[in-house]
Parts: sequence; C-alpha cells; structure tokens
Amino acid sequence: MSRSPYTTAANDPRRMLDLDPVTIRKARSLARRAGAPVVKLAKQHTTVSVERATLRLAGLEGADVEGIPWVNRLVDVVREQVGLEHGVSVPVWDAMIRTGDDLTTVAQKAAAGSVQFRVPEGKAASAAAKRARVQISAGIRRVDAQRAARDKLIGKYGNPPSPWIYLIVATGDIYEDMPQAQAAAREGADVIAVIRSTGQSLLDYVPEGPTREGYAGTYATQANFRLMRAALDETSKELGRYVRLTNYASGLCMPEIAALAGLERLDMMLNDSMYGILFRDINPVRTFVDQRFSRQVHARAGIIINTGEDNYLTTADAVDAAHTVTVSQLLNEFFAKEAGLQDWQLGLGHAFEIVPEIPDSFRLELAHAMLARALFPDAPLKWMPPTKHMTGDVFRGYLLDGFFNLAGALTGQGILLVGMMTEAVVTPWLSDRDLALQNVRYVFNAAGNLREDFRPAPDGFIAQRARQVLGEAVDLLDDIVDDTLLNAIADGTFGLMTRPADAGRGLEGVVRKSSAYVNPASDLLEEGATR
Amino acid sequence: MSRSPYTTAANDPRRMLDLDPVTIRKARSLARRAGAPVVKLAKQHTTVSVERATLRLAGLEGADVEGIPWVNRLVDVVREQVGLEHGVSVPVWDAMIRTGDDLTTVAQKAAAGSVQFRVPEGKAASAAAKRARVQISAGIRRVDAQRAARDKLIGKYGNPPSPWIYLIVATGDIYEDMPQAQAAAREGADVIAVIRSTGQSLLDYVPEGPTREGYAGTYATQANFRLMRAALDETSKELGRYVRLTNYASGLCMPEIAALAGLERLDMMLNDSMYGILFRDINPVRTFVDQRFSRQVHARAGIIINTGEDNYLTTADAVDAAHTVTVSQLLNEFFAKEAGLQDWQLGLGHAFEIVPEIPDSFRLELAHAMLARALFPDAPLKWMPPTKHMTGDVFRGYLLDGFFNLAGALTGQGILLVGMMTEAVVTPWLSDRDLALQNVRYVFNAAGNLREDFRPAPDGFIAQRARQVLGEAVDLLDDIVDDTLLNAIADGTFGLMTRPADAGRGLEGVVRKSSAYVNPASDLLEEGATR
Amino acid sequence: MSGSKTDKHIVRPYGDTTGDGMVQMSFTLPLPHDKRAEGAALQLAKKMGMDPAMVVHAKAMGTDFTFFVVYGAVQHLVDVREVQVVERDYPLLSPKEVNTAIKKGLRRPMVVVGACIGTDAHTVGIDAILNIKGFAGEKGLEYYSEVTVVNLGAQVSVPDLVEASRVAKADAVLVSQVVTQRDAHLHNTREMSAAFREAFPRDRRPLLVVGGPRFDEAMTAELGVDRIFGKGTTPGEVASYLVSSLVPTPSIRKKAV
Amino acid sequence: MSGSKTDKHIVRPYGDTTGDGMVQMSFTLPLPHDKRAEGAALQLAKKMGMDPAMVVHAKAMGTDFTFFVVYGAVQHLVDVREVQVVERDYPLLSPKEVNTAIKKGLRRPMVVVGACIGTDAHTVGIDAILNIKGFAGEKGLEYYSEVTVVNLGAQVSVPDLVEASRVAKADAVLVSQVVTQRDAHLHNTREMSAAFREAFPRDRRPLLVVGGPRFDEAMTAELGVDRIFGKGTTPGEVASYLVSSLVPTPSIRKKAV
Ligand code: B12
Ligand code: B12
Ligand SMILES: Cc1ncc(COP(=O)(O)O)c(C=O)c1O
Ligand SMILES: Cc1ncc(COP(=O)(O)O)c(C=O)c1O
Repeated sequence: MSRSPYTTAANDPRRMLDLDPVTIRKARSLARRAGAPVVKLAKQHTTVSVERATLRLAGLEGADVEGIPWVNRLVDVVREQVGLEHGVSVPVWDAMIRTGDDLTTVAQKAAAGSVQFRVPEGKAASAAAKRARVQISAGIRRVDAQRAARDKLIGKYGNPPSPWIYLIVATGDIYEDMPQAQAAAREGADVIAVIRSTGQSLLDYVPEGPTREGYAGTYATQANFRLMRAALDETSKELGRYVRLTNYASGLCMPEIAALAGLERLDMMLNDSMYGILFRDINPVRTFVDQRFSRQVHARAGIIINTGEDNYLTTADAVDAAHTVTVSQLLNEFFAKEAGLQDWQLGLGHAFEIVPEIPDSFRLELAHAMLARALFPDAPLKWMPPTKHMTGDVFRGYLLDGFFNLAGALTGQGILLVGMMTEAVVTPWLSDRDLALQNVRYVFNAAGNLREDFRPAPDGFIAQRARQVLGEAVDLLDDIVDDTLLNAIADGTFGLMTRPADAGRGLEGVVRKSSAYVNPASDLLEEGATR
Repeated sequence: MSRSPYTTAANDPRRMLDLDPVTIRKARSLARRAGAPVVKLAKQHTTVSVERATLRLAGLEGADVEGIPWVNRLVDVVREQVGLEHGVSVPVWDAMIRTGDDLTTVAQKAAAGSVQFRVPEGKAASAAAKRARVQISAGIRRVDAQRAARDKLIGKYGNPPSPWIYLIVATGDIYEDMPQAQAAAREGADVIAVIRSTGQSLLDYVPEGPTREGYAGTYATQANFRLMRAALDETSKELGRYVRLTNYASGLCMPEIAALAGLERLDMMLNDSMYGILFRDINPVRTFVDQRFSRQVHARAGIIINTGEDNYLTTADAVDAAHTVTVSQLLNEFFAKEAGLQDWQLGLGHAFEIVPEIPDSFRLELAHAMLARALFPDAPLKWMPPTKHMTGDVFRGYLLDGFFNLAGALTGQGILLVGMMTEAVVTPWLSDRDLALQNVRYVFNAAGNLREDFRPAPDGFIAQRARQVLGEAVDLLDDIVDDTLLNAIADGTFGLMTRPADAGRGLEGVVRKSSAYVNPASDLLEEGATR
Repeated sequence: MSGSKTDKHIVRPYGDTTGDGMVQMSFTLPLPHDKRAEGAALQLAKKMGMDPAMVVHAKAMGTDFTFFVVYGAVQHLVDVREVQVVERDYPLLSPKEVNTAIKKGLRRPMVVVGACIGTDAHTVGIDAILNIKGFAGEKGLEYYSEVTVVNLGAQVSVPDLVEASRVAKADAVLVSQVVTQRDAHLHNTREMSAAFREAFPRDRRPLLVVGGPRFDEAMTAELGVDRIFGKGTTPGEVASYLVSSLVPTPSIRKKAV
Repeated sequence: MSGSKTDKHIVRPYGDTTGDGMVQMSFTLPLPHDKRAEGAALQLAKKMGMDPAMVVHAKAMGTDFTFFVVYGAVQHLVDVREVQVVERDYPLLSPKEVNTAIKKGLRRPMVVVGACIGTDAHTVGIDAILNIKGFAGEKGLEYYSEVTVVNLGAQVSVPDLVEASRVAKADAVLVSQVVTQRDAHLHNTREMSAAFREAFPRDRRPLLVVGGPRFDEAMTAELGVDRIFGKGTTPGEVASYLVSSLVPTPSIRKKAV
C-alpha cells in the first residue's frame, strides 16, 4: 500500500482540525510508556495456547475421540510431567528423538500415558531444539507461502478502491455460510467476516473439522477456514477481484487461531490487545502474552488486524467515552508495531454509536472519525456501523446506516463494516446484506466525492470537538502511565469493565518462563528467519 | 419575513458558486422581456372563471339541483344574452337594480330564463358598476380580514423555523383527511396540503359542499376548505403553532379557487403560470389570463404560492432539463411580481429528481438547489422530493428521502415537501407520513448544521455545474425572447409538452375585453382599495 | 441450499437458512399503543400464518394509532407448480421484422390509437410505448414505418376515444391507467371495453390493449380486453404482440406456439 | 374513524382509510427472478390472507434468490377481546417504598443474584437492571439499601449459577438472555430452571426471573420460571415485582389486586 492513501493535501484532516503536532507526539510517547511494562510482562511469560500454537506450526493436527485436539492433550501431559516454563518444544522433540516417533504419534502416546517427557540438558537439549526448529520452520514457510500466494493474486487482480466493503455472515452452518459469502461477494463485498459462535472465545481449545451447529455464528476451525477460503478463491476468480476473508483471533486461543489463519490464508483477523480482557473476562496477563505472539504471527502472515474499540461504545456512552477509544487505538498501535505489524496492517476500530437523537450527532461522529483519520493517516481504520441505537424500526435503521456510510465517505475510512437494518432483530439475512450493499453503493456513488466539499473550519464545531477528545485522551494516558495500564484496566477505564490482573479466565494457562525457555516459533518470528 | 432569511454571509451561495451578477441581471431582464407580451395579452382578455370569481367575491354561493354552481349558471346566461366582453358585473347589477332582487335570486331567475340582461349605458351603467363595487368590495374586505386573522395568529404563535415541513393528505374523503392532517400536524408538519381529486383541474366549475368521493385526492370545495381550516385551527391552538393549509389553484378554475382560498384563509396555493398548459392541456391564453387574476387575489390574501417546475422533471430528464427549471422559475417570478406578489410569497418549485444511480447524482442535486437558492435569496423555494425514480423498494426510497432532506438542509430550502417511501406504490399512508417526518427530524437534528461545513469550492464540481445551468438558462431565455413565449410553449420547451396557443381545454371560455369592460374586483385589486 | 434449486417445487421464504420461512411485515392498527395493541399485532401475525412472530417495533402515532414492525416465520408452503403466469405467447420481433410482417401480411400501415382515459393524466407510460423516444433503449411505435400512431394524450373521455378510433380506423387501441386508488383503473377499463363492444360489431372491434404498473396481467377476461401489460413493458413487446394478433402470417403464427 | 375508537373490538390494519386492511411485507424466496417467482410471491401473500396483493418490488439476489416487497389488503379481522397480555399485577413502588417494605416484611436485606448464562455475553441488559447506573433514569437494584446484589456477569454456567445462589442464600435469581438464534434463550432458560428445581427443595428454591428483548412474557410456565421481563424493562418494575412476591406484607398484597 502506498503512503497516506486515505487523505489528500486538500482534505488533510490534521490541517482541517488544526491538531497540534506536539500533542500528537506526546500522545504516542505516553502510549509507549504505558505499554512498555506490559510488553516486558508478555516476554517473561508463555501460555498453553502459545505452546499449542507452536505445535500447530509444527504440523500437529487432529483430535482425540472426544474431539480434544492433540495439541491440547500433548501440552497438558508435558505440563503435568515437566512443567511448561521451558516451553513444550524441547521436551517433545527430545521425546521424538528418543522414541523415533513422529509428532502425532508422540501426542497420541502421551495422551495414552505411554511417554515419559524430560527436560534434557546440554547436547540433547540443543539437538531437540534444533530438530524442533527444523520442523516448526516448515510451518512458518507454509505461512510465508500463503502470504506470497495472496500477493500473487492481488498482483493479478489488483486491490479494490478504498474503503473496502466488509460484510458479515453468521448462519452457524459453514455450508450455509459459503453460498451466502459468495453471494455477498458477487453483490460487491471486498471482505467477508465469518462470525464465531458465541462462546468459542471462552473455549481453551480450537474445535476440529467442518461445523454446522454454531449459535449466532460459526465455529472458527481450521477446516472451516479452509472451506471458506476455497469458496472465496473460486468467487474471486469468477469476479476477477480478490475477496478477503476475516475471522476472530481474540479469545483464549488467540495464538493458535492466528497460526491457523496464517496457514489457511485468511487476510484479516479481529485481534485486539484488550478485548478478551474487557469483554470476555479473560485474565489480563494471559491476554497480553497471547496477543503478542498472535500479532507476531499476523505480521509474518501479512494479515491486517482489526481492533475492537468499537465495542467500548456498546457499553459506554459514545460521547463521554470518545477519548477512551482514542487511547485504546494508540495502545493497540503501540502493541502492534512492537509485535512487528506495519501501518497498513492496522485496522484500528471505531464506530458510529452516538445517540442519533442528540443534536448534531452526525457532526460529532464526523469529528471523532476525522480525529482517528488524522492520528493514523497510514492505517486503514475499521469503521463500524451503528448497533446499540438500532431498533426494530428497520426503516430508521436503514437511514442511519446510510448516514454511517456517508460519514465513512466524508472522512476517508479504509474498511467499512456494512451496517444491517436488522441489527436489533436478527443475525443478518441474505436480503439484509443485499439491501445494505445497495445502501453503500448509493451513498458512495452519489455522494462519495462530497468529501471535496466538506471543509470543517478549524474554529468550527467539528474541529473543536476533535481537539477536545484528543486533549481528554492525553490526560487519560497521563493517568494510565502513573497508575500502570493493568491497574487502569482493573479500575474500569475501558468500556466501564473492571478487570483485576489476578483474576479472569485462563489465568491457570499462564506460565513464567525459565531461563531455559525455548520456543523456535518465537525465535523464527523475532528473527524473521525461514530456517 | 425578514430579508434573506435563508442564507448567511458565511454560506452565501452566490459567493460559493461564484455567479456573475451581470449574468443574473441579464437572466431577469430576459425573463421580463419574454413575459411582457403575455401580460399584455392577459390584460386584454377575461375568462368565464375570472367573471365567476368576481361573483364569488360578491358572495354568490351554492348550486342548482344538478350541482352546477349558481356562478356558472349566471355567467353562462349573461354570456349568451349579452356576451362577456363587458364583464359580468354591469349587466348583473343593472338587473338587480331593475328587479330589486338580490344576487342569488337574480342567478336563480336567470337560470330559470326569467331575467333579461342588458348592457346599460351612461348613468345606469355607472350606477350598476358602483353597486357592484360596493358588494364586491365586501368580499375583498373579507379576504383582508382573513389575512389579518392569519397575521394575528402568527403574531401569537410565531413562525416555525425554516424549512417549513410540508405534508400531503389525499384520502379522497374530507372526513378521513381531517384527522390525518391533524395527526400529521401533531407529528410536526408545518404545512398541510390536501391533494385534489384527479381530474378536478379539468372541471370548468368548482364542486360544492363537503365531499367523500375523490380519486387519489379530495375535491377542492369551499366547504372542504372551511372544514379543514377549522380542523387545523383547532390543532394549531392545541399545539401553540400555526399550521398552514395548502391547496391547488392551477387548472380551469384558478381565479375562483384563488378567491375561495382567500375567503377561507388558506395559507399557500399551488399556482403555476404554465402548469395547466403543460400538464393539463389547458389553453395557454386561458391559463395566462386566469393565473394573473388568481395571483392578484393571492397577493391580496397574503397567500404564498408554490410553482410547479418540479413537474417538468417527471417528464423530462432532471440533468438535461435543469435549465428549463431555472427559466420557468424566472418567468414565474416575473409574472408573480407583476401580479403584486412579493418575494416572501414565492415558493418557486424545484425537485430532487436526478437518476440516483448516476455518478455524483447527489452533488448535482446540490448544485441545482444552490443555484435556485442563489438566484432567489428572499424566496422560500419549494423543495420537492424524489418521485420519478422511487420504486417499490421502500427501503431504498426511505434512504433517498433522507438524502433529499440532507440536500434541503445543506442548501437552505424554505418549504420542504416531505417525501414518502411509498411514492411508487400508493398514496401516502398514515404510517408513511409518520416515518417520513421521523426521517426529516433525524436529518435536520443530526446533520442540519452540516451546512456550516459544506463549502463547495468556486472552481469545484458543484459550482461549475451551477454556472453551466445558469448559462444554458440564459441561452434558452434568449431564444424564447426571439421566438415569443407562446411559440416556445408550442414547441415543447417545457417538460417536453407541445401546446399550441390556439388549442387546449377552456379556450371557449376566453373573451377579449371591450373598451367598456368593467370588473370591480380587478379594479379593487389593482388599486389595493377596500371600497 | 437445496431449497434454492429450481427443481424443488415447494419453497418457503428464506431469511438466512433454507426453510426458515422468515418474513418482515409492517402495518398500523387503529389502537392506542399499549401491551394490548402489541398483542393484537401478534394475533394478526398468527392469523397470517406467522409462528413464531415477534413485534420488534411498536410506535404510537397520535393517541389512536400504533405502527408495528413484525418479524417471524411463515408456516405456509409455496408450491411453484401451482403458479400461473401470463407467459409471452408470441415471438419477440425487431422493428424491421415488425415492419416487413405488416407490409406482407396487412399490406397497409397498422393504425394504433393511444390514450390515458378517465381522469388519469399519467402519460409518461403510454408515451414510453408510443413516442419515438421510447423506453429502456427501445424506440416507441411511432418509430415503426408501418405503424401509424394517434396519441390522444391524457384524460381522454371514453366517448372521445371510441369516436377517435372510429375516425382513425384503428386496428388497436392502447389505453394507459396509472392511478389505481379506489380501483379507478379497473372501473375505467371496464367502462372502456363495454363502450367498444357497444359501438363496434364483433368482427370490426379494434384490438383492446391496456397497460399500467398496477395491473394484474391475468385479468383480461374480467376487464373485457384482449391484453394487459404491466410494469416495465417495452415498446418492442407491444409491437410484437400487435403483429402476432393482428397480422395473419402463418409463419409468425407458427413461431408463436 | 370509528375503527380507531378503543371501544371497537374488531379492528383491521389501517393504511389510509378505516378498514382498508393494508400491510407491507418483504421476504426472499429461493427462486431465480422471473415471472414465476413473482407469481410464487403472490401465492404466499394470498395464503397469508392478503387479497388483493401486489408485488411492488422484485430483485434478483444472485441466480438462486429473489427479494420481494409486497403490499396488499389483509382480510383477517383482529379481535382485541381475545388478546391476552401479562398486565402488571403488582403495585409500582419507589425505591424508598421498596426499602421500607423489605425492612418491615423481611427484616433483613433481600439477596439477588444476577447473571448472563450459557454463552451469552450481553451484560448491558442485566447491568441496566442491577448496576447503580440503572436504566431509563431509574437507578439499578444495587442502589437499593435493602437489596444485596451479586452480579456474576457474562457467560456463567448453570452449575456455577446454582452454586453461587446457594452460597449467597439468594432470595431471587435474575438471568438475562439476549441471543435467541436457534432458540438459545429458551434452551438455556429451561436448563436453568430444571437445575434449580433439582438443587433446591420446593420451598427453598429462590424466585426465578429471566429477561431479554425477545422473550414472550407469557411463557413462564413453559420455561419453568416465576416471571419473564421483556424489552424496555426498568429496574423499578423488577424491584416492585420482587417485593410483591417475596415480601409477606398484607398491605402491599392488597394494593396488588
Ligand atoms: C410522473 C408522475 C406524475 C406526473 C405525471 C406527468 C405526466 N405527464 O405523466 C404529475 C406530477 C403530473 C403527477 C400528478 C399526479 N399524480 Co402522479 N406520479 C408520477 C410518478 C412519480 C411516476 C409515474 C411515471 O411516470 N412512471 C414512469 C412510467 C414509464 O412507468 P409506468 O407509468 O408504469 O409505465 C410503464 C408500464 O406501466 C407500462 N404501461 C403504462 N401504461 C401503458 C399503456 C399501454 C397500452 C401499455 C402497453 C403499457 C403501459 O409501460 C410503461 C413503460 O414500461 C408516480 C410515482 C412513481 N414513482 O411511480 C406518481 C403517481 C402515479 N401519481 C400519483 C398521484 C395520486 C398523482 C396525483 C393525483 C397527485 C399526486 N400525488 O401528485 C396527480 C394528478 C395526476 C392525474 N390527474 O392523474 C400516485 C398514484 C397512486 C395510485 N396508485 O393510485 C403515484 C403512484 C404517486 C403516489 N404514491 O401518490 N404524477
Ligand atoms: C451491545 C451488543 C453487543 C456487545 C455486548 C457488550 C456487553 N458487554 O453486553 C458485544 C459487541 C460484545 C456483542 C457481541 C456479540 N453480539 Co451483540 N449486540 C449488542 C447490541 C448492539 C445491543 C444489545 C444491548 O446492549 N441492548 C441494550 C440493553 C439495555 O437492552 P436489552 O439487552 O434488551 O435489556 C433490556 C431488556 O431486555 C431487559 N432485560 C434484559 N436482560 C434482563 C434480565 C432480567 C433479569 C430482567 C429483569 C430484565 C432484562 O431489561 C433491559 C433494560 O430494559 C445488539 C443489537 C441491538 N441493537 O439490540 C447486538 C446483538 C444482541 N448481538 C448479537 C450477536 C449475534 C452478537 C455476537 C454473537 C456476534 C455479533 N453479531 O456481534 C457477539 C457475541 C456475543 C456473545 N457471546 O453473546 C445479535 C443477537 C442475535 C440474536 N437475536 O440471536 C444482536 C441482536 C445483533 C445482531 N442482529 O446480530 N454484542
Ligand atoms: C476485536 C474483537 N475480537 C473478537 C470479537 C468476537 O469475540 P467473541 O467471539 O468472543 O464474540 C470481537 C467482536 O466484536 C472483536 O471486536
Ligand atoms: C403547480 C401545480 N398546480 C396544480 C397541481 C395539481 O394539479 P392537478 O389537480 O391537475 O393534478 C400540481 C401538481 O403537482 C402543481 O404542481
């Protein structure tokens, strides 16, 4: 992607909003200072999911008769026999060397209780580490190959114009999802997101195989990823346009799902550094460790992440809490770049969630959206439609979505999540998507260039509001730096959710690394090496 | 109304569009030159409807057993006995003096064939004229009184903010219309229009009494006017807001309906100098004579007229024919002012009728709407919603109406005709109006002030388009001046309708005035006298 | 997605899963907004076969009316085999083919008289069929060298139409009706067809064709006309129909079946 | 407009005239868009009691589906007398009244345990009822001095909920269910009520209350709960209900009837 593809000199939001560059720099350095300790913490720990992701990259697939994946069985046994502080790799490949078994066999035997793991020293240790690296690097190269394949297709078809039209399917049945996704693509969707079944993010394993039984969404499994990617490749070919596929990483299995996404060529992933903590009550340390590894994988896979600031506005008020969105965007940016992601990969989230009935609500939305555009000129930004204030009045809803689309056009958003008139009623119908795309098409075709005529004055309502939000964001970041990020989260700073660092789901899956900790996957990712 | 209530220095459309004042002046003088001959023509003729309107002002009401109004019976008999070139007044009041009968009795006897009319000379003539003036001036004073009553109510309640929200009712049954109109007013309508039954405009008489049987509209009768005005007065009181009432003048009975509107305190009237010609195939001379008298009455009654340029765009293409709208607006302005109407009374028409699917269609609408606003800074302007390109897709329709409302807000329109999502389906339902008003409220409350941020550049797409349309309008006016307006109309210049001056409905009702022509009503109106 | 396969004859509405039967509905009830009114709305939905049904939106409109939006699953099945449609039973001809057919078969220009009758002033539709300008990229009948068009315009009374048809020796009379309130289009059409049967001997009555966006094309018998054209009709379709029913050309007749 | 008078028991949908029965409907059929599909749409409308019905919009969505908008007159009559609604059968109390009632009647704080069960993570609704912040200008139950609130938050498993209720000696358990796809809310609620009947002797089982925007308030029996609250519920209503059913105060009982 070229530099600053979202603004022109004529409509440079920084100028129109008259933002002070010093304040902006200050905001970024505060975000760095708030995030640094958390990165340190993340480097000091590993999690069951990080170790399982490592095994998945090594090619360990499948599950036992109860559907528990072999990666889970293996990691659990290793942990119970020798602990995880050294990482799972050395003990497992040591066992493979000793037994001569392949990875799957070792996993099955481990489950059957017929393998004794150890933490070897000296030569044995380095031999095991070496073998592990060889096998895991093959997986990393598969991720590289998928990225190359994507680049090839995009080279062939080219990228769609901005914004990319992002549509959701959520039937719960992958075999209903596929034709619906293809229909949506034919109608003009550039990105298809398959919503996960409710609750999957709380499972400490990734289900296996194709699934037909999700609630309000479809399970994220390697098989489902593969089926949907294939269906969309077929449609991309038919349309001569590369249709991107999205799923969700955040949750208890962030690292593993990130690995599967890389292996199956997903193109975007919902991946937020704090969503799991705030909205799924997942332990903060667990989340911060997992998100770092998962983002390193995304960076390698050339996947665009979408962050979840929009969610805050579903629990907090979109005007009062506007600055918390900005703060979270800055933190997500810091964590993302630290993990190796680049600007073009940052689909930072924000949303059109202001009470529509308050005076000037539309202009307030424009102010917030322009601020995000101004702060992150090279990031695509993920622009989310109204949800909280949608009602059963589908006519009103269709109109609101039209104004949401207009705001997206006027402020140069990069990823436009298409709003559904039935938001307050049901998960989207086929016809809802069709109507929604018609809405997008009308607004962008008829009024998209209105951006040329949209010139908020630096002393006007919009610019003043944007500067006010930025000011509040800087103040909040100041407090967070003093108080530490973990405490801020514990105090309900984001989305009004209070999440103490020593509580929440998945805490038991967090392990402090020993000095002897080895993880070839992390090494390959940190080094950017292929062998 | 104060001067220039529709624009501010900051958003002066003339400046933003960089319109050349010389071109604007040229356009106006060309319109004057094109219209002058037609005014001359209008002054040289009278029509059966002008004479009937005169009798209505004198207080002649009611109809015979077949429902033919006495004014029709009387004018017909006078015409057949002594002709109309002298006007109906002198013969009729002469007869009254001779017989001692009152006006109604004379009309009834005339119908029964038991009165002999004559055209008196000398004293008798002036006596008759004097008596006629006395009686007719009473009617004029009733019109004045109604105007005073309106001013009093507005003084008490104040005027609604601009734009005025204009809603249509059209059940065909005045007794269903009333509660619907009251409901609409409660929901926020500032102006209620009762659509006429199809075909009434082709009747050469005004039906009598309350009616329940219209097709796609309700008959315009004095009784219906009175009933609806009373219903709205009641609601105005309840709401502490003066709710205006509108009906339609254009048609074969323009002068009479104008008189009734003045007598029953209607507040606005659809009154176009050419609509009857173009869309109802009414003879051009008949129409020009009638519209002049009717507008003199409106001027006196303090009624705001709404012109019908929007209709052109339902038969011609809104982009190709944009300049014909401008030309017609300039002509309507000229004829209106010549008849004594002032700027604040000129609801010049235009509409949001560009094919929504063409690129930049919304910005083209803005260009046209801004041009009208720039050319007529002190006129309210009547902004009509999309109709021709509305379809059975009511969701799309609701969205289009939202963008129509936005265009109205961005360009400072004074009278906003509320669009209905069912435009392509049925005459508006109660719920359609309610949804439509909700649409208007959202757009104006959330985005109304966006006008402050809407700054099309003088060299931009919008300004260039506006200047182009103005240029084409001037060229067309040039041709019309050369060719004469009557020929231009005959050649299908407006709305693609070809209407020769010597054809069309109602021609037989046109009479060239003799030197002895007397019409106290015209005199009172021209002089602005009350006695 | 078998339900979407056209070989399946029984289908149900489709929300997001085959066979879920989901539909959206909105309406007003003349009741003040309260729980009872919402119950009444549900009762109506149930009577219409929606089960389960949910009132997802209810809004008071003044004190006497409430507007509802209802979503739910319809239990009815749609049997596609039972659907009767007026399929085109004549070949689509190009203007050239139409002209030659008339030349060969009629040996004189075909005369077509058109009008909006009654109080209807919506001429755009009939003009789209008759005027050269045409519709949807197709030129109107005036463009056909072998067709003589007499367009009487708007708000023509039935007697005037009959008279004009007689004078013009019309082969076909094309009538447009757009206003449908209180079934105006049906009343006017019946009045028109009756008048023509009255005025012409069976064998010399011109072909009667009506059109408009709200007609049911299957009502020809009820309305006493020869053909009805609905929304989206193109001039070519009309010209082709006129040829197939007015021009005695076996060749074309054959194609028609 | 007599139809709008509430003394009229039989009503019909109202478009723009009393008794016209007009409704709007939209749906998708798994058929390619052609005349047959439009006929199928009309067939469905007729089966639903719409007559006449008109397909005013039909749009192909890909090759296998068509979206329709249909307008028409429903022939069914709605009998308002047959409507059953769960009317509020307890007096609305102010927080002050609630607190005094509990003090007087219970002589100890009332314990309320709340949660979103199953996989549902929509806490905004239950929080609106429980958190001090409250809803629609009313403070939540935490604000009541005499009510002890234990809010377990989202995605709580039924066993955990039962256990927590036992530990907290809950007088009432408040459960929220927002996700309704595949009737998740009904399944989860039944599972919950069964577990409580299992775990507690009849007389010591806490009062079971569920709520959510898509519940039918009349389904208490089917779901085995004591009360269901639907969309737009306010904390005050809940508090008043809890008092009327948990606090033995004749005075209040009287008001209730
Ligand atoms: C343009 C228009 C007008 C123009 C008409 C200009 C003119 N010279 O025709 C003006 C502004 C004058 C007008 C006035 C009125 N109109 Co008007 N108008 C419309 C509008 C916006 C578009 C109609 C149109 O031109 N469609 C485009 C043409 C090409 O489509 P079509 O007519 O369907 O024709 C096609 C087919 O039906 C078929 N066809 C049609 N006729 C025939 C005939 C034959 C022989 C054949 C073979 C085929 C055929 O072929 C055509 C091409 O495919 C509609 C709303 C809408 N969006 O539909 C309202 C609408 C038709 N009008 C309506 C009404 C009520 C009126 C008024 C009474 C008041 C008002 N609401 O404005 C007045 C009075 C008119 C009168 N006396 O009849 C209503 C009718 C309601 C109803 N169903 O009863 C509508 C639906 C708007 C509404 N919802 O209120 N109107
Ligand atoms: C906010 C929201 C979210 C937030 C939730 C944040 C949070 N901590 O709660 C986030 C972003 C996390 C989210 C996620 C998802 N959501 Co969500 N979400 C919504 C949304 C926009 C608003 C819900 C809300 O807060 N309403 C406001 C509250 C106050 O109203 P309420 O819940 O009805 O509660 C009131 C009454 O019902 C009653 N009440 C409710 N509970 C109880 C309990 C008791 C005891 C009592 C007495 C009363 C009571 O009192 C309350 C006050 O009046 C709705 C769409 C909409 N506009 O409704 C979708 C919606 C509920 N979500 C939906 C879905 C599918 C999801 C996801 C699965 C995927 C997705 N589409 O986003 C995920 C996964 C969530 C999960 N695992 O459950 C669907 C559910 C479809 C269905 N009917 O099955 C909806 C309808 C959107 C849609 N059309 O797809 N969501
Ligand atoms: C960043 C992010 N991750 C994940 C999810 C989905 O999480 P879950 O599957 O737990 O609902 C969302 C939902 O909006 C999100 O915004
Ligand atoms: C200026 C004007 N006069 C009158 C009418 C109504 O005329 P008729 O009653 O003939 O339909 C219209 C309709 O839009 C109009 O614009």
